[in-house]
Amino acid sequence: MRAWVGLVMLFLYAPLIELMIFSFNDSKRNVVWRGFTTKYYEKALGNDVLVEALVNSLTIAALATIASLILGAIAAVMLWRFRFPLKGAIDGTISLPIIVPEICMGVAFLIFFAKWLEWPTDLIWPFNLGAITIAHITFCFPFVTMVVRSRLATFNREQEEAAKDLGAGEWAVFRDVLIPHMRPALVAGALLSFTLSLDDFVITYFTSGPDTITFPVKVYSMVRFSVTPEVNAASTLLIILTIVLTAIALKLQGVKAIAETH
Amino acid sequence: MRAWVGLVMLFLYAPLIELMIFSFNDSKRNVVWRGFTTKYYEKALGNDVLVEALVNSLTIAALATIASLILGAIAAVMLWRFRFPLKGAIDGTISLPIIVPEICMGVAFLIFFAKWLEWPTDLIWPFNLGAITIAHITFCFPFVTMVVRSRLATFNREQEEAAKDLGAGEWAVFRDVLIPHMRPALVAGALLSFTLSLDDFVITYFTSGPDTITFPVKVYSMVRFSVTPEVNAASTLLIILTIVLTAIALKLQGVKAIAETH
Amino acid sequence: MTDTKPPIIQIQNVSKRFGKVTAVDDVSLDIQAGEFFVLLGPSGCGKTTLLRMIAGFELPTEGRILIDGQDMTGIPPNKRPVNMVFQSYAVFPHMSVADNVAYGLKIAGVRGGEANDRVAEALELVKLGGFESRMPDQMSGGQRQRVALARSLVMRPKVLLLDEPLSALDAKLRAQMQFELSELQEKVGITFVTVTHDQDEALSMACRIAVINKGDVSQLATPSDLYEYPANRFVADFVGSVNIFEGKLTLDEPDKAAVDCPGLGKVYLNHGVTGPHGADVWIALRPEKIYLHVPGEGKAVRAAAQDAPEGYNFARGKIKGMSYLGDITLFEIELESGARIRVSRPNLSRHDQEDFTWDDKVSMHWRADSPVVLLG
Amino acid sequence: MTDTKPPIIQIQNVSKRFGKVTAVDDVSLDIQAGEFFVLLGPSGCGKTTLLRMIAGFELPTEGRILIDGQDMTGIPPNKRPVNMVFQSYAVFPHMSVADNVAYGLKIAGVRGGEANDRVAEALELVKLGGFESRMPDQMSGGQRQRVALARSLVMRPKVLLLDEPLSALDAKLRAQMQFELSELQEKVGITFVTVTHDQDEALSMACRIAVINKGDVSQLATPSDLYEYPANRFVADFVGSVNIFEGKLTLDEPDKAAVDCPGLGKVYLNHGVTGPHGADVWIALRPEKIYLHVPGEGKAVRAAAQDAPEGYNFARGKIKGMSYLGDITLFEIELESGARIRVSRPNLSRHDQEDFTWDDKVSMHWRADSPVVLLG
Repeated sequence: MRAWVGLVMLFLYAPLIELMIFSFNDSKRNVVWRGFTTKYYEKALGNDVLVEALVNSLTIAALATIASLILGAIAAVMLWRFRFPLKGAIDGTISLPIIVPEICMGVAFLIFFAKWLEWPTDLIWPFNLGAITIAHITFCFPFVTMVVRSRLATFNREQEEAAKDLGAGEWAVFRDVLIPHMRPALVAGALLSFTLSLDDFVITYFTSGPDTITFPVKVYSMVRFSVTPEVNAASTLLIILTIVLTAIALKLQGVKAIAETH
Repeated sequence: MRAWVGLVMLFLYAPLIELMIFSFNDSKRNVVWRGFTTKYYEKALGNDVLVEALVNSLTIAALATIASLILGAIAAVMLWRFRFPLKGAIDGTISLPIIVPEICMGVAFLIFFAKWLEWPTDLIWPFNLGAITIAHITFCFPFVTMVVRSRLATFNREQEEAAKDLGAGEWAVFRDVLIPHMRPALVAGALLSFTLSLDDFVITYFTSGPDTITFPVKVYSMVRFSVTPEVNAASTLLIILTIVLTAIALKLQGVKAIAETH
Repeated sequence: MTDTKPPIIQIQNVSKRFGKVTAVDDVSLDIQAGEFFVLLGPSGCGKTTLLRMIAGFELPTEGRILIDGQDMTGIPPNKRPVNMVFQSYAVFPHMSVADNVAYGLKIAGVRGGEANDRVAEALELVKLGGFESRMPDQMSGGQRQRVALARSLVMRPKVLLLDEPLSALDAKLRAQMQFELSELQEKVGITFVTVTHDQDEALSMACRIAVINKGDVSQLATPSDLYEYPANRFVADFVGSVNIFEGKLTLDEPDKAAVDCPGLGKVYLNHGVTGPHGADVWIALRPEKIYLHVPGEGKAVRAAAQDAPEGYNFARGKIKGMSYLGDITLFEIELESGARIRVSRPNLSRHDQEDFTWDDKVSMHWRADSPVVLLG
Repeated sequence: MTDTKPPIIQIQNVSKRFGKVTAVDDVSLDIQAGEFFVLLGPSGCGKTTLLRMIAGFELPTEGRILIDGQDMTGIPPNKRPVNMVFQSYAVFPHMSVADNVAYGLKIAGVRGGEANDRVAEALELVKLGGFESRMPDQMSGGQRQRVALARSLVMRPKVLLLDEPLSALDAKLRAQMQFELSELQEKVGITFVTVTHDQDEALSMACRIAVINKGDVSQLATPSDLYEYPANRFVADFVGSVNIFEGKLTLDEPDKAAVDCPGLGKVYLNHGVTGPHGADVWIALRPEKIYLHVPGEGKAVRAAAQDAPEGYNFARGKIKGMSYLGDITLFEIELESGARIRVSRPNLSRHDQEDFTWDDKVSMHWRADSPVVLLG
């Protein structure tokens, strides 16, 4: 039975393994192994459009991460700490962007930006990334909120009281006790947002203007044109980048915490 | 500050709210409200291709869910219970399909099915859904494994010993003690798989043949053609279906458990 | 504990309600400077709420609290001259021991040499010298508690509040810390106010104990007065082990009293009770104040007759349960009335515990100053 | 506990190693049919491993275990004529009380009227009649434990194994359950083997106790023998409170012995010790076997001289700590040698506890049959 399960898993992983291996294949076609080469990586990294797409992706991811972190952390602390009108409603709907199908999110943003706001598509860099960044914030910040909230749930309120008891005011409590407690969740939330933004295709595709491309969108258009080993190489780079970022998040917050977030 | 956060959130949710509201707008264009109607829902449900796509989506989701549930549960129990060679490696990589960017998964499957297996695209229904279903299993079963594992981590091994102590053999222990303990995780994992499969666009897009479409793919092609209120209606239907399924999962396993899975 | 100094803490008609639940009900208490004061009661009795109101974490619904003569109404926790040791210790996990202890000083603006000296002194006091750079997760529960103590003591508060300080420690460590806390309190001379549900802890550490029941002070007394002269059935039962029998007051003169208990027999006391004749009262009798005698009741009757009229302070029964605990043996005895009575007997010499066994018939007597008459 | 019947459990040279760690080290033990046997030891001493080997959840690395004369080697837990009550109770949360209790019968193929009767009988035994349809999450910890007991008792095992049965209960409930478990054992007549780290629990419930230390049996004896005649320092210290002083054996005849302890003074015993003359030994003296006398040492010397030569069994000191516990008072006394000794004194009458106070000079004596000489 174990062997059987092993075989099934191998089969499930086969496409990914094959994708990575054949990015090093010295052949234009993906089917037969012709020897090891890194030339398709050189080619990919020499592709100006691909590099521009990567820079765009990283820029969007960085901006979306910063905004998500701030918004998500504030939302988490407020939901944890305060009582206010509509709290129940906000609590229930804050994770909506995680649940809603991405195709629907994409359609919604397309209609919103193109039809409603008539958002200009001919802005100069980096302002042409605005619409995409806003869309990415929408689906990233609920993850930050979730990670930070689950961290806050483990906070011992007596620590806050101990700090006050020793003379600390509200701000000192926040700075000296609450922020240090939240730190691992903030780091994990940031890395999570960054990878989610970096990897997103559907929502980006619907919100990007005709001349604004990101790395996943570029890979998509390369595949539509022809499946070359260069696509394999670009995909492999993205996979490795994602895995490294996730591994760091895992290491920083422990396996359980990441399981709670993803 | 609360008001400010409220405004930001409203802005983030605006596209979704607008999408849903204007599916009831009695106007071909999405910009101005012309009165309430459900005619676009009637139109969407009368659209044979859209209905066929929905049937395809539900079929794929059902098949992928059953397979993921079996595979995922077996993997979870094995990883929890037994020691075997390469356990560490399998444990570390089993969640890879969750982490890998979907565009890369899509490319990998495209190369795998089209170039390597030369999977026939002209099979009759439901066999034409095979490639998509296999791809969906790949990204669904790790979620089932994760949910079931986190449930198993709360299992009190003394219950197993108590059953044995009372005369139960291995199979009786599994049936009478372990399965009842896993039940909520199995239900939640199944609902999660079903929604993930139902909502997937990227990977489906790359693995579907020219004549095989699913609901999200159909919505996508409708949007490419023209953004009509019919698209709004179809999207709203998909959102509601997803939210209902997620709400059931939440109710069955509690808020914390779902936070651990998503 | 002198009456010439004003009380360090005055609790005046304080009530606290959470919604419809009354946690503390019109309590008035004075705590003297320098005493080791204990709030004792079962869980949910309101004792922790009372402590938290002194610290300022809860606000009284009614009444007011004065610390060192100053009304604390409207003064937040960070401005009060008291410090608290929390039940979970609440040591800051991301700070070293020294940083934890220095935290209050840093907030107060005490820095440099003076801060270092005071931190070192506080750590010395709790026997944690040399642990300065240790992180809390490298310490045992007992050590973390010492950090919490040092962190509070370094502030030189007028009053130190302790919330169930020993409940998270194991039995051996708890006994040791009881001694150490008493010693520490004597050394620093700060008023300690401790909350506990453990009567042994309260009896062994306190100068005075307030027994709290359902938000109210049931009795306020020294440990020995509490044990020997409980004011009511709740205190008698909660503090120590006790046998309680219902009875009727048949005699009540200034120097003697008698109660007729259907369950136990006729009870004689060598002091008066201020109760109405014929009133329904309860007799409380501690297990260790009952003497067991081997069958043949002459001895028991004679012993009882030394300080009581014949026929009083004497009973017969049969041993139904025995619990040998080494230093003492507990007996559960069925009286002739069918009621059960618990008797404890010290095993002062090696063979004491062999004197009695299951199902033995025994007789008992007790001295005329042992029973307590309870009116409520 | 008769010697004519064969033992119900025979543990023969059993060792258990987990990797390099030896949890149980060559233990041999016989447990008699019908006795209440307790395995007592600190956490990690191997007592639970021993219990789990009897149940079959662990396999001995060496040696064998016989139950009712039958070798259990190779027999899995579900085929052994023993049942276990787990520390967490391990009640099945998705089954009603009746289904929990009926589970073993169902597996054994007992159904219908007989099963119902036996379930009802078992629930009656643990005082849970009427709780049949209750779900475990609607019950208190004490009630869940009763379900676990009933679930095992319904199987009518030859031996009932209990793993720390009372550790999850609060203090009052624990005391009550000690009585109830003893009563239950007597009623059903099944051999009980209980693991505990609580000496009071062991002393009060057991027929015999095996004290386990580091995987080995330190002493196997009845509760009173364990307390009065501990075999070594570990047992003396683990079971009850004790003062231990190092000394040299100066006299050892069949009917008397003497030990010179630098810390305590000269100790006289009215029985012989089988130790070499001049050997290094330890004297163990229980706190409750030391009598305190008010200053002026004549009384103490005279009391000691009743059964020991002059200059023996007598010491002077100063009260350094006091712990009033109501029925007894604990004293910590600094001897003239600088060593500390713990003395407990029952408060048999109301004013006993007023006799002594902090920093009083006191003298002490003890009887010649109180000290125990320990060779290891």
